[in-house]
Amino acid sequence: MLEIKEIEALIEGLLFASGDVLSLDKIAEIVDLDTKTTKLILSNMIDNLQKSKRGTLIREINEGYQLCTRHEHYEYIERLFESRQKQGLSQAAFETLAIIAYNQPITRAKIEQIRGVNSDSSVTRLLERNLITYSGRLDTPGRPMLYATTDEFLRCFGFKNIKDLPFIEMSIQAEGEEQSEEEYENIKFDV
Amino acid sequence: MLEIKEIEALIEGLLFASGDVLSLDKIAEIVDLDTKTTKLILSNMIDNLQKSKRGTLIREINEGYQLCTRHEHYEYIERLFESRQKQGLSQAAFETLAIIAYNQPITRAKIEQIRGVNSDSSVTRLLERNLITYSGRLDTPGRPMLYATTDEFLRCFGFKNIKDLPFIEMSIQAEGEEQSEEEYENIKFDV
Amino acid sequence: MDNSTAELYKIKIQNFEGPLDLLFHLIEKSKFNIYDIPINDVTDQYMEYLYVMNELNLDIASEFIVMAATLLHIKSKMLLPDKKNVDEEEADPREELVTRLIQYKRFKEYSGVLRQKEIEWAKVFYKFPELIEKKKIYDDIDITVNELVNIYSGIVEGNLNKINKKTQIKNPVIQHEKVSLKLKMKEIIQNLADKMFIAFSDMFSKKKSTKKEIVTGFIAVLELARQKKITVKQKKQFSDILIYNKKVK
Repeated sequence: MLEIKEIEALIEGLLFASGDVLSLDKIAEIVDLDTKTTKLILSNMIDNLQKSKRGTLIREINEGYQLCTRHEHYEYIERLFESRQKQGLSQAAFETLAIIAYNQPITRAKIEQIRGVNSDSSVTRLLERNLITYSGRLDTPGRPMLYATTDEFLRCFGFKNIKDLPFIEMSIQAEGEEQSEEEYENIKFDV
Repeated sequence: MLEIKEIEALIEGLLFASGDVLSLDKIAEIVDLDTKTTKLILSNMIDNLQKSKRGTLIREINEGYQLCTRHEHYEYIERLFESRQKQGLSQAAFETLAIIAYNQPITRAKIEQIRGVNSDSSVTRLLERNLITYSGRLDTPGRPMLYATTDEFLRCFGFKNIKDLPFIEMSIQAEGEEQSEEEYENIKFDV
Repeated sequence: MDNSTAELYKIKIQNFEGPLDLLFHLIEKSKFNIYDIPINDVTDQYMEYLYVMNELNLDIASEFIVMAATLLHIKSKMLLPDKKNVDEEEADPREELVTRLIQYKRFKEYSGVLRQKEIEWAKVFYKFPELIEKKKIYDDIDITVNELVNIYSGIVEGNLNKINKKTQIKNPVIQHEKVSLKLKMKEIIQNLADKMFIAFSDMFSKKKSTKKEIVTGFIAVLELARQKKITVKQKKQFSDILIYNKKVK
């Protein structure tokens, strides 16, 4: 049995060598502790790294962990790399992604219904970027495919898991004067 | 101008993101300090990491620097790179194994002759799984390789040595007459 | 074009994501109350927009036409209330449209949130995994000693039966093709691992290689080129083919 500081160092080494997201289960297995304890240690490490003046942070992504650099070093680190040409997503793709993220799993038909337009090309683009994936079929006639977001989505958008998606208290700007107080209170956008 | 702790964090971030050896010049350029000062900071970081209970170390390599894991974590980190092979052995592989076990050492050509089909992929699989091994060459034209079972084979079947292999009551000469006398002597179907 | 169509022309430049996007724009522009949309005005504006699109010979997506029909339907319903239900509290014919508009608006806002988050998290770097060869761990083999013995007895017996009783000669073993496409492809990749390029002619020893092997090799080269794993160059017709490692520029 290792000391706690030793375990922390070991976990850091594991995350470093892995480079990728490492599942909590795998870490727990290697350090030979139960997942609950391991999770506790990792939470503690996340906090300490966040507070510390250190070069890396630990991110939690869907029951896994990954080392990454700090936002504030972006401009410096960027200079190490030739411009990363990353093609951005179109407005249509962002809308489609938002609909999938907040309603997963969801069918193409439903996406189309919410957006009011055919969204096939956006769905294809998001699949290509590995931001969404197939996640089974709906048990209705035709058994349509369902789509859900991926871990890559969580990574790219900085979420720990799907529950981490921000909730917006939105009030639709209904600027017409006819708007009554009462009506305002009825506007709730629960996700 | 950044504070020293900030610079250290930044350098760590740079080394992390780079993944590779980063030259002193490049680091100095990015943190915007002269190389002498940068080198001093790095020497200090190397010492501190060495002394600390941390997961990574900085190595100096030919006027450059690289982050790496600690020696003492080797056995743990190694386990990250293990992949468990679920795939069992095929009937063809078992046949090949049985033939090798009862006729070792034996050439591929002979195995093929006994099985009646090309057995190269089975032999490869068995070599991969360390159930058989090369055991010299036959002193005939072409000097074909010979195969024999391994200690791992003995372990799998709980044998002490190859003589533990059950005797088969069957004395046959399954080969055609094209077989030369000499070759016949090499074929032992009964042990 | 009069002034209003000219103005609409400008709007179309904005490239709406769909009919809901356009409707929302019209409502916001005129500061209409979304819960009490003046359906006549909105429908007129919407139709005018489609009209201009048409005038400009722009492709109008079918969804825009469907929405136009929906708007006209709502308009007619509002003009001619259902007489049967006059006493009861009648459902507002606009209700469904309003629900859809609000739902759409919500996701449009969420898409903005995601956009922000992406910008923020694009500023973080990760490290590539260490290139350590995977060590394979095998489960124990699932066969007993008896089974192994039986397999062997089976083979031996089978071979005995194959021996022609009269001549005592075993039926000849069929010679199988020893060069598989897959193996050849693997071989080429392995050969290229530490080289910039190899010549096609160097892939085969002139004495030992059979025609079949050379043909298989050629097909392997074509297949790898198709998979973009190698690049192939030939200076002129019938000259040697050079096979380049894709990783080397």
